[in-house]
Amino acid sequence: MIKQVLSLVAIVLLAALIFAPMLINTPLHTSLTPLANYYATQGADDLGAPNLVTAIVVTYRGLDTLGEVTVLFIATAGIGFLMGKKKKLITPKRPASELLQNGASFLLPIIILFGVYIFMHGHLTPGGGFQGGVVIASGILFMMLINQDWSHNVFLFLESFSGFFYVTIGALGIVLAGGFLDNRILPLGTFGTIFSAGAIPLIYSLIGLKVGTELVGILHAMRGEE
Amino acid sequence: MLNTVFIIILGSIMLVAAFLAVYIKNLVSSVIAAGIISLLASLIYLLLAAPDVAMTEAAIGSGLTTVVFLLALKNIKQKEEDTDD
Amino acid sequence: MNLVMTLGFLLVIIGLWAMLTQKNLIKIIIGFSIIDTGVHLIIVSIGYIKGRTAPILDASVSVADAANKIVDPIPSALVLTAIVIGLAVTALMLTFVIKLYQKNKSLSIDDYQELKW
Amino acid sequence: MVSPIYILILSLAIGFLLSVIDKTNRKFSLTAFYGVLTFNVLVIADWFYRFLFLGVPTLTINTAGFRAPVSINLQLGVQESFVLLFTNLIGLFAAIFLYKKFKESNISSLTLYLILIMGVNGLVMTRDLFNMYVFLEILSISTYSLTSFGKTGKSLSAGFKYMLAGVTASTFFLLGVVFIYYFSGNLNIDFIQASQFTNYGSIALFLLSIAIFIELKPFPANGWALDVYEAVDSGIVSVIAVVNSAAILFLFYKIMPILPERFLNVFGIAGVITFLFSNMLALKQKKAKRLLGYSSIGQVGLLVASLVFTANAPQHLIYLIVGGFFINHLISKAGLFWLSGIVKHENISDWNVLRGNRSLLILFGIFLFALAGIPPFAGFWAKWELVKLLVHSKMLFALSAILLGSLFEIIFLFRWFTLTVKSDIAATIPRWDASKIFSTSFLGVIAIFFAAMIMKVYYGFSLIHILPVLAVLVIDIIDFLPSKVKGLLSLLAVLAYGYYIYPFESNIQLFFGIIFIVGSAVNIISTLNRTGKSEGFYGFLLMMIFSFGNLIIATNYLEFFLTWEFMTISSFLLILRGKQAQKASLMYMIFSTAGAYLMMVGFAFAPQLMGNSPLVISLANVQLPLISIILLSIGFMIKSGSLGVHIWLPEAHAEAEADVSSFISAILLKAGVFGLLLVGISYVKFAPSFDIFYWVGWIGVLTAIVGAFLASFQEDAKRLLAYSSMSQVGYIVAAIAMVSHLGWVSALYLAFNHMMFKSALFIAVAGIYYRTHTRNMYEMGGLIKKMPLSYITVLISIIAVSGVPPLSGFGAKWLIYTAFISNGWYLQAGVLFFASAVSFLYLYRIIHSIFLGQLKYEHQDIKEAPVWFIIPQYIFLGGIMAISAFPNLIIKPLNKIAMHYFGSSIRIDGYSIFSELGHWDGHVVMLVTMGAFIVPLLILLLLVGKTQKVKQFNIVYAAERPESPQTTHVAHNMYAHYRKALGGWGKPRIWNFWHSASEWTHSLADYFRHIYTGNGQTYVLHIILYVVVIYIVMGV
Repeated sequence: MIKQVLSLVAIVLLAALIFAPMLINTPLHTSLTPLANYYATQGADDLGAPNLVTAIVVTYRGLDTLGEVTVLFIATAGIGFLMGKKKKLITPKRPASELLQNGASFLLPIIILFGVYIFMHGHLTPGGGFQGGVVIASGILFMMLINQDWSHNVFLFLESFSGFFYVTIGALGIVLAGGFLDNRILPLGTFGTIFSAGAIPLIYSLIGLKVGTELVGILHAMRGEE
Repeated sequence: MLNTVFIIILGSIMLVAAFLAVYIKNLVSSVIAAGIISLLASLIYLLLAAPDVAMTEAAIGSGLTTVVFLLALKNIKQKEEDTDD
Repeated sequence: MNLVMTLGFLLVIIGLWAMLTQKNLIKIIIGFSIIDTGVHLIIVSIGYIKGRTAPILDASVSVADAANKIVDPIPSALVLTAIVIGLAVTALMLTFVIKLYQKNKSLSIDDYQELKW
Repeated sequence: MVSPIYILILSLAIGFLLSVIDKTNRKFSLTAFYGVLTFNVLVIADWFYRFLFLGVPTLTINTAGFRAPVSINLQLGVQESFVLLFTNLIGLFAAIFLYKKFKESNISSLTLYLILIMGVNGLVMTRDLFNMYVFLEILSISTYSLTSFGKTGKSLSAGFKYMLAGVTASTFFLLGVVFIYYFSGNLNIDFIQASQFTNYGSIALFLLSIAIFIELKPFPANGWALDVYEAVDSGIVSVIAVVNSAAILFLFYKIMPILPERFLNVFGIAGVITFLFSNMLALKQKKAKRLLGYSSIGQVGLLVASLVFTANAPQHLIYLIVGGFFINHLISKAGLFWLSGIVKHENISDWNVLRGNRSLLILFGIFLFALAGIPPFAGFWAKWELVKLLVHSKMLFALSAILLGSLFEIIFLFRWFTLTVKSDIAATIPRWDASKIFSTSFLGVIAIFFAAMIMKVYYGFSLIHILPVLAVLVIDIIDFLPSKVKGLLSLLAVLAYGYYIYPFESNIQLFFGIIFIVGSAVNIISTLNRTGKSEGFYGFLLMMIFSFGNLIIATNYLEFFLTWEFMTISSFLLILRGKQAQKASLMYMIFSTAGAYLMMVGFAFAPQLMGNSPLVISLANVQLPLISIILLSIGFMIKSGSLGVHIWLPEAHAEAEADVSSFISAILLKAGVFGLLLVGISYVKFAPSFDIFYWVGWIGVLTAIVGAFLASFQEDAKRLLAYSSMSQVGYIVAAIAMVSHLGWVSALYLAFNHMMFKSALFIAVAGIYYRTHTRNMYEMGGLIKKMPLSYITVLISIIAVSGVPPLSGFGAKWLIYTAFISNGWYLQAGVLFFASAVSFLYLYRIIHSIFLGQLKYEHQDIKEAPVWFIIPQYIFLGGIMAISAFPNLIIKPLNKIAMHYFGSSIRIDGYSIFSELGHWDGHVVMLVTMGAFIVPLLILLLLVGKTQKVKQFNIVYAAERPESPQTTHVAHNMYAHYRKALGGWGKPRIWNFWHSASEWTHSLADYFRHIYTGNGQTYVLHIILYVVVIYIVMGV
């Protein structure tokens, strides 16, 4: 009981003393900050990507994104580490219906294609590596639900190598362009077309692949023993 | 103006969902309620002209997170059954 | 007054309340995920500028007048990262709960006080 | 010259591939893993070298081909490379420590570990706030996952609590970052620093900084961290406590420039509070790893505080203080955690298994002493400079809290140490693991390397100041030799050392040189009786003796204090060698440390010394402020066992080994006297308006009388002599406090006299103990026939003590009464006179109970003490006789010494000494008294016939035996009636006082630590409340 009261006191104080003044004193901005203004005016010239969020995520703040992919990666590793070795999967008592199985094998390529589309167009339209990766992961999840198990090793290799190439392409930026994760190792191309914006589509695809396989890894590990 | 109305409506639903998520006894319902908060949040992101965030929140925040929760619950349920046996 | 930010802070408070008062480990994690959603709302609201469009340069937004037409892309970029990290943390916490449950068959946080003082 | 960005690139590339590599062979993945960790160290070491020695400017690495703030940039300068060098190095060695586990465990553990170290590198180098958040998450998530390395239920729940606290802090961090972006339009700290914040922007800064601060585990919002420290595998926990903490601390350092000053001050105070309370709470802790956890948290608090407090200090001081504490914490904490992984016992009392392995025991000592801030390790210098800095910036509250916290630290660390060294081995010895021992030893070497670097490079100490430590090292190398050889070598070394320092600049140095060096040299002879190897004995003995000598040649406060600490630690280790000395040595260490801290503050308040002459000379021209005089006097009086702070003295004297007690009593106590005299030297010219020495004089007088009374009630011969020393030194203190010519002559005379007769007495008792194996006097008796040589020593010595003519003590007493009376201290003189009378009681007792009366049955076949004990006794006896018969030998030089400060008040004419109150001619007194003695003795011998012998317990009881036969011995509880007469005054009030102070502190600690309920939710609540409280205190 005393804990409840203290919790209430703590939260009320936190809200009243810290959150409330912040809320009151941060009206909406009416113009871009100088930094955002730079991205808005120079971003297209610099990187050739119409989607500025993508430009920031993949290149300007590419180190963040690499870090974020790493976070997901170590979360996957950590979950795998915690859950420990899997016991042999027992064949399900009740196999999924034939209709569902067939439907799934029909749908899966479409889902994956859709995912690839999202991350390939990340520099042009909303969405990109993360979103596409999730779409792919959900496709695989679908397969898992109907107990059609894939060899996990495939994902493991995909995950490892997409990550490895991501870093390698980033390092190429140091050698061929201005710095780590610079997308201008490839020509910027025609603004607004799919093969433009230098290495952004390539990097975002690798990110998508990496995120997707990592998410599969998480789901796979958390499913635990059957 | 329309935005404001939308946000107020969505926000109210989200707050209700949040209370439900905290106080519903059934864990699965609670997880679903939390997922609804995220889903509605992604709508708000659309209104705030952040489609990238909206897609991500919908896919990861509401979609995958909910799945992960449900997987965990399933895992725990299974253990419960194992011990019952 | 910023409506979305208010909503975000309210969600943070509700989530925090859940984290502090709910005994069930899963509920505590749900509390965290509500906080997370709230924080994301706050971040996006910081980048919003009234009446502007998404930071994507296309037919309607030319490079020349982008600075006056788009919202701040930086918070959006940050939130993308934050959302993924949030998922990673949530999944890891849930894994801890699964393992804890395997060992002790309890979901109550009060049953995990063997280390103290 | 490899760009440090490749650390991140290579770690990630290999990290991503590791699970694939592992599919082929674990050997490959292990090679890649250790290869990357080594690569990190080499790259950073290369850069560190460039920055430090080649003056290469700070390196900025822009990512994505754009400059900050458009893109994220990394920075590597001398500070970053310093922190990274250590974190990577400890990371590598922790990995080596964990080699066996890594070999067998899931490949994910290698990946997680590699990425963790990568996260540390990124966190330290990045200049972008949000990027810091990302790296912080990388660091945290890999750490959370690794907490389950041991896979025990405990580590799981600890890991979960860790996560709860971690995500709470991250939330605040993230909020802080985005609001800082809102207010400044920037995420790069270099640009944020330039932009102006409105008042509300400071809330954003608050959120950011408090999040980092919570990650640094401030008291009391740190329960989660303690659980992690306790439950997680020792290899991993060393990384959490050391590597992670260092990175987050550096994060705090990075954001310091953007924080308002009032924030920093509050954080500084919060750091001090954390240090104080963590160390206090650790007092009640019995589990080794949790104890180390408390200590880690405290150290990090101290680091935060010193970062804040040194913000405006000169650069070299920041490096010395913060860098010193930093290195010290890293090395000693990692080392101790690794030892805990080697020992594998939870309870600190089971750590005595270390005694099965000498090198591990030495490592344990190194880490523990380093942590405790014992010289020569880095923490000592940092503490010394920090104290000076705090005194100069008048932060006395923080200073007292830090010193009190350090004292608590000393208590629990040394309790642990003494328990390990002394308690009986009960636990089994675990099997040692080579990779673990390799890593741990490496750290020990690093600790010593840094100690040497600081001493040589930073302070430029010459060899002579380091000699005490070198002695330990050298003797350690030749420790396989038999003890007699080492003893002779030591004797030669002491003589050579004495010869080396001999040309003194002043006579007073010569005088103390004789007491310290010649006295020690003679005392060493008694140690030649040792058989076997006496491992570790001579090293510390030499260390102590060299320290004595270095005290008198010290030319500045630091040299003096350093030497003082060497003396303390070496004497502590010598006392600890006694069989039952665990409690005694601990008490000695605690009191000595408290005294040392007071001295340290006293020196910090003292004005800078000019010139390069020894303290005894230069202090004469320095006006010490009153606070310095008070603190220094208390510090020195603790060492000399003055009343109120004397309780360590009897224990230490009694429990030390027989041949060590004489050193402690006869020589060590004189170090306190020497120190007090140093204060007195300044006092002569610059007596403060408040005459503090008047009260010091009273303390001396009271010490003399109380010591005498306490001595009379002892059953234990060594304890009796100990209290006698206390009483005698009381006289000396009182005499010094007079600050007059005659006072000082008598003080020095007494000091010299006491050195000789107390050495002789302790060595005599040592010889007796060697034969009888008991120190209880009622178990002896009649030894005069068996040990006549020892008897003569004791007889002559006690005559010398008592001040009965004809021996030297009489001269001393005569001088001191003369001094008191001419100084107008009549009442004090009266009390002292009474004390002299009381001292007869114990002196009579010692000769009567041991040598006279009936010989015990079990002592029928006893022999005289070994020759090694007899030789030094008779050298001292010779000295006593010489200065008794020819007092001028000593009075004249002493007169000259004192004249240097005062001008003379006595006249020496032939063998007579004239004062305004009369004169004394030791020569004549000697002749007359000898005659008066010898004549009755001859008569006695002629007249006395055969006496009848009766067996001691030949008493008939009414069919029953007394329950404890010793009560029938006349010497048992001899002065019970006096004790009764004293009434309430006979109770051990002072002992009770200290005892209850200790009890009270411990129960307070016990009370406070109950806030750590073990409930993860409560810990989160603590964090939220802490945030609110700090917010209110800061007045954001």
